[in-house]
Order: sequence, then C-alpha cells, then structure tokens
Amino acid sequence: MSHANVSIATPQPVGVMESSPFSIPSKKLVMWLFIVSDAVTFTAVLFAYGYLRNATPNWPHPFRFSPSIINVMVMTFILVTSSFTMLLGVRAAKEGNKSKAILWTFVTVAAGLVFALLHIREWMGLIGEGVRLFQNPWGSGLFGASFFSVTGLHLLHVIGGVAVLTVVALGYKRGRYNSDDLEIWGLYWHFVDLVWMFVVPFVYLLNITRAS
Amino acid sequence: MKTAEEHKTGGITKYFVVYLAILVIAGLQIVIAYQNIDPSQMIFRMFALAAIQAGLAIMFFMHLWTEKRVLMLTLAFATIFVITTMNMIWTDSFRLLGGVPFAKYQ
Amino acid sequence: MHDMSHATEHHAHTPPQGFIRNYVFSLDHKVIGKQYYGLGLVAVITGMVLSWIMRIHLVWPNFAIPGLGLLSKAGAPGGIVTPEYYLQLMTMHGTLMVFFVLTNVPFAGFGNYFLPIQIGAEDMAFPRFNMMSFWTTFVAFLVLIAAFFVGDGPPLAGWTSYAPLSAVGGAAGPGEATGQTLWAISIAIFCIGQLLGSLNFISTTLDLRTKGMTLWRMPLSTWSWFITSCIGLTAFAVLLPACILLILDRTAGTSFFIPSGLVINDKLQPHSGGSTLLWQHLFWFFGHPEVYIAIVPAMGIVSHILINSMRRPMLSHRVIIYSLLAIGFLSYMVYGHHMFVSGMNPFSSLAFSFPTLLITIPSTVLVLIWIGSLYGSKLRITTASLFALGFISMFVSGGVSGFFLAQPSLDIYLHATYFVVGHFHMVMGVAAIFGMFAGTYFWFPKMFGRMMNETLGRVHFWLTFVGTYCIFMPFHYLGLAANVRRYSAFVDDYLQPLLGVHKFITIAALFTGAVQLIFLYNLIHSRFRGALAPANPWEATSLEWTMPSPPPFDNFGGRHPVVYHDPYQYGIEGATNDYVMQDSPEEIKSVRDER
Amino acid sequence: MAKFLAVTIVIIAIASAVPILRHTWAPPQDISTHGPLIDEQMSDTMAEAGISFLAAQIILAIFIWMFAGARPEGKIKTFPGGAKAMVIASLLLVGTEVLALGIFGQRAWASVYFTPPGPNAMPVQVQAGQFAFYFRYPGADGKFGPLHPEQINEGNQNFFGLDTANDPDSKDDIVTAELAIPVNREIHLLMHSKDVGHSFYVPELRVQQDFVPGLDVSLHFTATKVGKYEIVCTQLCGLGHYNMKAYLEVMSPDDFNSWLKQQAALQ
Repeated sequence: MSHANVSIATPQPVGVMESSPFSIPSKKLVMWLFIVSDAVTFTAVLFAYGYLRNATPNWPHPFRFSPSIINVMVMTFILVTSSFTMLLGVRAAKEGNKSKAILWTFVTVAAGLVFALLHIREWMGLIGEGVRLFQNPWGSGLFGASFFSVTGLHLLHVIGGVAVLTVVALGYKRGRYNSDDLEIWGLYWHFVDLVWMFVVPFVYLLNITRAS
Repeated sequence: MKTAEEHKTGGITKYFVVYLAILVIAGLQIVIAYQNIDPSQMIFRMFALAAIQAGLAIMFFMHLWTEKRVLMLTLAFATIFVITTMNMIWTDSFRLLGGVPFAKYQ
Repeated sequence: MHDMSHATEHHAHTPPQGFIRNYVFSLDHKVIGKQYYGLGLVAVITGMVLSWIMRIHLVWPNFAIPGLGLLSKAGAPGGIVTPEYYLQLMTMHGTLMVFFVLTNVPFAGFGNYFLPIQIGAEDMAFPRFNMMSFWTTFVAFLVLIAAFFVGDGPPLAGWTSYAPLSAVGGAAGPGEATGQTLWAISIAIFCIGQLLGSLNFISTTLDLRTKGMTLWRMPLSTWSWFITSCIGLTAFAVLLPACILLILDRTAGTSFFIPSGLVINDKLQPHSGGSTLLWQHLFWFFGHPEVYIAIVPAMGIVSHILINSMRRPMLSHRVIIYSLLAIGFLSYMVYGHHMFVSGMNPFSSLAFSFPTLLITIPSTVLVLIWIGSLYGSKLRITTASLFALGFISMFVSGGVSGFFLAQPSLDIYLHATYFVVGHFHMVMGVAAIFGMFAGTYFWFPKMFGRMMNETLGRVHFWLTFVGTYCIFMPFHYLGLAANVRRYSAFVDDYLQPLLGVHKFITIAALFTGAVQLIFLYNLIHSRFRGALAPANPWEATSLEWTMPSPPPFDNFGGRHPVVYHDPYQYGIEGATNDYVMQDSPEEIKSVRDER
Repeated sequence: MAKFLAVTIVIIAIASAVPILRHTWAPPQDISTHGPLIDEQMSDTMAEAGISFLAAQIILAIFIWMFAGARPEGKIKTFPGGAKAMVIASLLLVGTEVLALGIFGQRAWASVYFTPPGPNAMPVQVQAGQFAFYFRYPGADGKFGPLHPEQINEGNQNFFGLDTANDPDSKDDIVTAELAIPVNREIHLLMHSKDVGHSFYVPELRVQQDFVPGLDVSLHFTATKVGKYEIVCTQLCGLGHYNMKAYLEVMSPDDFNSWLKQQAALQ
C-alpha cells in the first residue's frame, strides 16, 4: 500500500485510524522516545566527564575496595533486583493480578529508596572526606564536579522514578491507572537501571585506588 | 501479531537468567577493574560489558525483543547514530593531554 | 488490532468554558499554535527593534535613541549605546531570533496548529503535554526578557555563549553577571519545552493519522514538522545538560568549561582544569541541528504552498521527503564547521568539511525540484506564493555562500566576518521568515476565518523582498573585505572605507523593518475586518481545507475523515475541478507522481 | 505581477554579481606564502558558487515568467526527465563540484595546519588578554621563560607573568605591544590566552586562529611583503572587543634586527 498512485478510490475497511507503525500505544511510544532523548542527555554528560577526565593528568582515584566498591556492588545489586521486581510487578499486572502487581511495585519503590539512601550516604561520606563540587583532597577539582553531576543526574532520575512509581501504583490500586501505565513507567525504571550500568564502570571502576 | 503481553505469560525462568547474567557481568566488570591492563583496553572491555548488560535489559526487561522489529531498529538506529556522531568531541580531549601541537618552545 | 491510540488522553467533544480554559491554559492545539505564533510575533518585534538599535549605533554612534536611556541607565546613558550594551543587545537579538522566533513559529506554531489537522486528528496525542510545552517556553521567554532588567543587564557573550567568557561570571566585565545566568536558565527551560513538544509531535504523527492517511500520503509540511521534531528530540537533549553544566560553572564553582590559570584584571581565577572547547562541542552539537530545526519546517511549508499555487504536485513527493531526511541526518555530522579556526583539532576540520559539503546535494535536489516543478505548471500568483517563490530565491542566495564556509581553508579568511552574518541571515533567518510569511498569508483564512488583504500583502512582499536583499547581500561583500563581525564600532583603519556600505545597510534595515508595519496592520486589520473566508479559498487539497474556517473546536466535528488520495491531486484530468481533495471519494486517474 | 517578479529576481541576481565581478570589495592583497592557495581556492569557489547562484536565480525567473497565470485549459507539463533528472544532476554536477572543492581546498588547509614549522622558523609568543595583544621574543638565548599567571600585573608592565628575578630564561625575553617580523622568514607563532577566548586575524596574511584559554595553539606563516598591517580580534571577548587590535610590522631583516635591539634596550 501507500503507493502514490493508487488510482482507484476504494472504500476503507472499518476502523478510523491508520495503524501505528510500531503497534504500541502512544504513551509507550512517548516513553521510548523520552528514553532515547534521555539516553542522549546522559551520553552528553558522560562524554563531558570522559573528555575532561581524559585531559586531566592528576585525576584522583579515590574509590577503595572497601567500602566504596562494596557499596557500589550492593547498590548495583539492589537496582538490578529492583528492575527484576518491577518486571514481576508488570507481569502480574498484565495477568490481572492486581494485588501482586502492587506488592511488587512497592518492593521496587522500596529498593529504589534504599538505593537512593545508600547513594546519599555515599555522597555524605565523600563530602565528609572533603570532596566538594570544586575541590577534593586528592587531585583535580573536576573529579567532584563530574562525579556529583553524573551521579546527581542519575539520582534525580531514581528519586523521580520512586515518586512516579508510587503515584502510579496507588493510582493503579484505585483504578485511575491501568496495567499499561505501570508497564510504561516500568520501562522508565529499567532505563534508570540501564544508565547505572554505564555509570558504575566509567565513574566508579575507572577511579579505583590500586594497590601499587 | 505477537505482542508483548502474549509473550509475558511465558515462563519467568528466562527473565531470571537475564537478571543473573546482568549481575554476573557487573561482577566481571569489577574483576576487570582490578586487572593491570592498558587503560584503553580497560575502557573498551568495560564499555563492551556495559553494552551487553544494557542490551539484555532493553531486549528482555523492557521487552523490546518481542515488540515489532521496526521499533527496535528505529530506536537503536536513532540512539546509536546520535551517540556515534557525538564522538567527534574526543579529538580535542586527546590534544589537551598532549598539549601544544608542534610544541617546541615554551 | 487492539485499541492503540485511544489510550491517550482525549478531552471531551465540547469546548471548555471560560476565558482561562479557552485562551490561556487551553488544551486545544489550535489555540496553542496561535499562542506560539503570538509569542514568536512578540519576540520577532523585540528582536527587530534590537537590530535597529544596533544598526543605528554602528553608523551613527552618537545618535541618542529616544527612550533607550530609560531601559538601561548604565548601558545606554542618554540613549547612546555603550560598546558593552551593543554586544548585550546583539546577544539578545540572536537568542530571541534563533530560539523564540525561528524555532517557535514555523515548527511549534504552525506545526501545532496544522499537523493534527493535516493528518485528520482531532488534537495532539497529548494535549496536556502540549499546553505544558507552550507554557514552559513562555517561562523561558520571561526569564530571558528578565535579563534586560537585572544588575548589569542582559548577557554579552553572544547567542553561542562561548566559555570562558560566559562561564567566569562578573569578573569578565559587564554583562556577565546575573544576565548570563538567566540566559543559561532560560535556554535550559526552553530545551525542556521543546523536548516535550517534540515527543508530542512524533507520537501524534505516528499514531493519530486518520484512516487512509499513510505516511507517504502526509503533506510535505507535516513531513517537515515530523522530521524537525525528530531532530529536536535529540538536539535539545544535548543543549540541556550543557546549559546545566554552564549554570553549575557560574553558580556552584565548578569548572567544566573554565581552564586553569585564567587571569582577569590581574586576578588569578580560582577555577581549574576545564575545557572551553568542550562547551563549543556540546553547543554546536545542538547548534547545527538547530539551524535545520529552523529551516526544514519552512521548506515543508513552502513546498506545501508552492504545490497549491502551481496546481500540480512536485516532480516527486518522495524525493523531497528523502532530501529533508538526508539533511536531518547530515546535520549531526557537520557541526564542526562552526569551529574550524576555534582551536579545534585541525584533523577534525577535515572530517567535518566533507559532510558539510555533502549537505549541498540534498539542498540542491530540493531547489531543483522546486524550480523544475515550476516548469509547465499553472502558477497562480498570490501573496503566499510570492513569499514561497521569494523563499527559493533567498535560500539559493544564502545557500551558495555555504560553499565557502564549508571549506576550512576559506574559513581561515571568512570566519567571524560579515560573510558569515550574511550567510546565516539569508539562509536561515530571512528564508525561514519568508516561510513564515508565506504560511501566514496562506493559512490566515483558516486560522482566523477571514481573508488577509491581498494588495497590502503584495506591497509587503515587494518591499520586503527587495529590502532584505539590500540588507543581506552587502553583508557578503563586507565579509570579502574582511569586515569583522560583533564589533560595536569600526575603529580599524582598513574598515574605514566600508562605512558607506554599513550606512546603506542600516538605511535598508530601517526601511525594511518599517515595511513590516504593513504586515502587522494587515494582520490585525484582517483579523477583525477582513472578508469572511470560505472553507477552501485556495482550492487546496489537504485536510485542513475540508473544514469550515476557522475550524470548529474538535476539528472535524466528531467525524473521522477518510483519506483516499495522495496529498496533492492537482491538475487532474476528468475530475470535476482541477483538484481532488484528500478525503474526496471521487474516483480519479491520479496524476503521475514519479518516485 | 509574475513577470515583474521574474525581472526583479534577474535584476537582483545580476546586481549582486556585479560587485563580485568588478572586485569592488575584494580581499586585500595577499602578503603570505600560503595565501595564494587560499586565494586560488576562493576564486574557484566564487566561480562555482556564482554560476550556481546566477543559474538558479535566472532559471527560477524564467520559469516564473513562462508559467505564471492560470490557463485552465492548458495541460500540466512535466520537466523532461522529471525528478530523476534532478537527483542525477545534483549528484553528478553538485556532488563532483563540491567534492572537488573540498579535496583541492585541503591543500591550503594542510599547508597551514598539517605541516610543522621549519627548523629555522622564528618563534614568537603572542598573548591575548582583554583587550590587547602582547608579543614576546625569546631574546639571545632563544628560550622563553616560563609563565607565572599569578604574577601577571598590568600596572608593573608584567603582562606575561614573567619572573625575571628567578628564571634565567626570562631575563632576556623581549615583550612588545606590536608584532614586528622579518620579511620572508617563517614565523612560528605560539598563541596563549590569559583570560577568555580571542582570535588573531590578519586579513592580508590570510591567517585567522582563535586563542583557546587553557590550550596553547601554534601557527606558522611567512610574510612576503614589507609593510604595516592590522591584527584584529575576531572572537567575542567582552566590551572592548571592537577595539582590540595590534599592528603587524613586516620589516627587512636589518630593520628587524635593529628594532629588536632597540626593544631589548627598553626592557
């Protein structure tokens, strides 16, 4: 179809819309597009960080295995697990098991909160060690700036996700939202998890303190 | 047409395996981080592993694998295209490290 | 197929009650489109007045501009512009024009109004988002305008806000205090507004097409808005974090864009380690696609109008779409041509120059198809078609100077001269504005239910067409004579012989600006006193002309139109008229549309 | 109406081309060794751009002249070859044209940026600051002393932040406010910005390069003609941007040596 010279006008079959080329609801499409756009935003920030890190000779390597890397491992575990529980929640919702869906969603929200708290605790620890946006005890002041910007942007996404998931879960309970909405915000939550998978190696693991 | 919903009624095992795989890769990254290898190699390996993680999450947790293939292609193409073109910024980053081109006098 | 697009929020089929719901916080895409248009009109008038002040200051530096002293006591004591105030006005002119006029009107304004109608939808996919994106943009506008009234006035660093001048704060001289922070905040907010708008445009285009409106049957204007929103979705996503990092540099003491060891007024700056080139990269990665965000909708609108005036489809519908797509893709690979001599790696310049030259090819295809379609057509001359033809002429004139600026070796000589000013004003400024004028004259009857005055419109066209050439052509000559841009006075010896040209340009600018009063008068007068418009005054085929003028609240009155034809069935043999509307079930032998 | 438009377009196109053909406003005469390449590239591009410009405008005008005015009885004609012809024409004509321009244009670029300065190039450092250029010659030892940004003090005339008390290399450095260079000798210009972005532009020399704060870039050129030229700033640097300039004086080698001695005595 869709040829420019279909010359004979034929009566159209029932249905009032052309089908979407992707066969997904508009809201889900918008979420996917938002994810593309947000991925570009994160890329820009990570590239800026990488650009500066690459160009800075005295870049600090402050992350020790204990506690920093262990903390990161725990945080990664929690976030990936929360992604998995989100998946379970969405599955339950799609199967019509409302109470189970809400339960799993709240487990996700709780995991997100724990992640955010651990992250803030880590920030506090670094701030306690003297890391600021513009200085730190070990080397280039850019470390604090880029660390707090990258992880801060991610943390904002986590906190936003926690808030939205709470609202959506409560709304779903009351019937204001349906399983589609839960699925769409689930996509967002998975994306936040996905960004963390890039933040961990580039922001943490490249800056570990080595034994030498 | 197969939609995400129909697939999701399938087993949970697949997703659990994906979940474990992501965790294992996360662990692997930490192992790599402590190896004594060239930074460029390390960055490459880290990136490759992170991309695999992300790919698994997108394809299975976010069900992109079971959506229409054209959606996956569109999104992947758009994101990868934009990110690839953005890579031109690195040429200047490396120059800052080396300092001045033709530097002979200071 | 399961229910797809109707999960989206749709409002009831009755118009909302009350002034606020109807005209201020309206969810109706038509009202929002007009709001964008109105905001653009305010911005373009402000920007134009600023350019007048700058032009006057350049050639009559001691002329006291009445009232300007009241706006800024420090910047223009007694109405005489100081050098820093000149640069501040220049920055505001650029920012207002690029963001609030060239992005807002052809894309967000006309796009909002006509994209849903042209695809047969009753509204955007997300009306609430749509309202939010306008009001976000409006807040961005207010924040930017507020810069006129703070501390030492609006920002000074140009619309590109190159760091470190834009990042080190008040130390770098006047115009770098609060005003620059407001600029960064305003642009960050603007990005959010545009991102929301882009999401909405894409999902609307993909999901809300009425039966029979396949992607290839969408009018070219719809295609251009769709392509623009795809560019906007990723381009603004880069400017947003760049602006946030700039705000951090300015307010939180970070130094992403500020290198070590800067000494300003004998004072060593506390910042260290950043890179000024990083800002340029991030900015231009957005900045070049932005240029196409401004011009692609104008191309679409002009094609739409030209086809209607020529009474025949373009030589190829699809090649135009492919060309627009190619321009969109190439726009991401060419941003470095703004930075050839800015200290960027000279090898990158090489890598950027070839895609930049390649962009000539799709642009040439477009121009050739526009001109080639004129051949053998039955061209009707209306004000709208005059502006559309003027657009082609302007686009060619501005486009060929791109040949020069795409080459790093010539950029050594021409960079930062008036040649660049002439180039981008013609190709993206004036051409896009001609697109807007064409769109206004063409769609005004639909938008307001009244015809615009044709005679005044033609007078407006002639004077504007000749006037803009008189302003912007000499800019190229100045550039060839190495006249440097962004100078508030020409004190260099070698620039003295060029002052006559500047006087000519200033007079032309004052004249052309004054001519726009005819347009404004026509706009306002026709809005209230114009002849009542029929549903389809131009005998056009696309869906916006199937409804009464102005369209009812829900566009199609609750019915869903069914589309049977390609968008541009003009010059049909054996049909009742020489055209067949898209939703007409009439059986026709379609015009041959090559692919 | 339409015919009037066609005539207007032709008049505008021709009127626009006349100053170019008559060289009313042309680049000043070139005084550098790499300049002829740029000038040649400029005139080639001008020819191609000019032909494209005139051809497009005039054909546009002709078609408007010919086909305006509705003739309802007439038939729509299609341009011979249709869209395919247009695409092929753009690809072949414009594609080869711009590719040729791009490829040949790289010679000029490469001669400036991809070749290091010769071994005998004379090093000169230029520092841009709001809103003046200062130049530094290494003096008899041929070495520049290190810069100490914290010691920059305009009041003491220490524009570069030199520590002449402690750095032996700095002692004989010569700092001037104008750039004097010997004719026909390659100059290696080391460009340093002390505050914001600036640019070094000498139209006659066909040289323009931005200063990048935090990154010292370098340039090399050879001037071939004695004379006095203006160096202007082309990167927006603040309120005094328009007034930021210095003079470039190209001298005969003897004149240059005596000038340098004279400057050294003034330090």
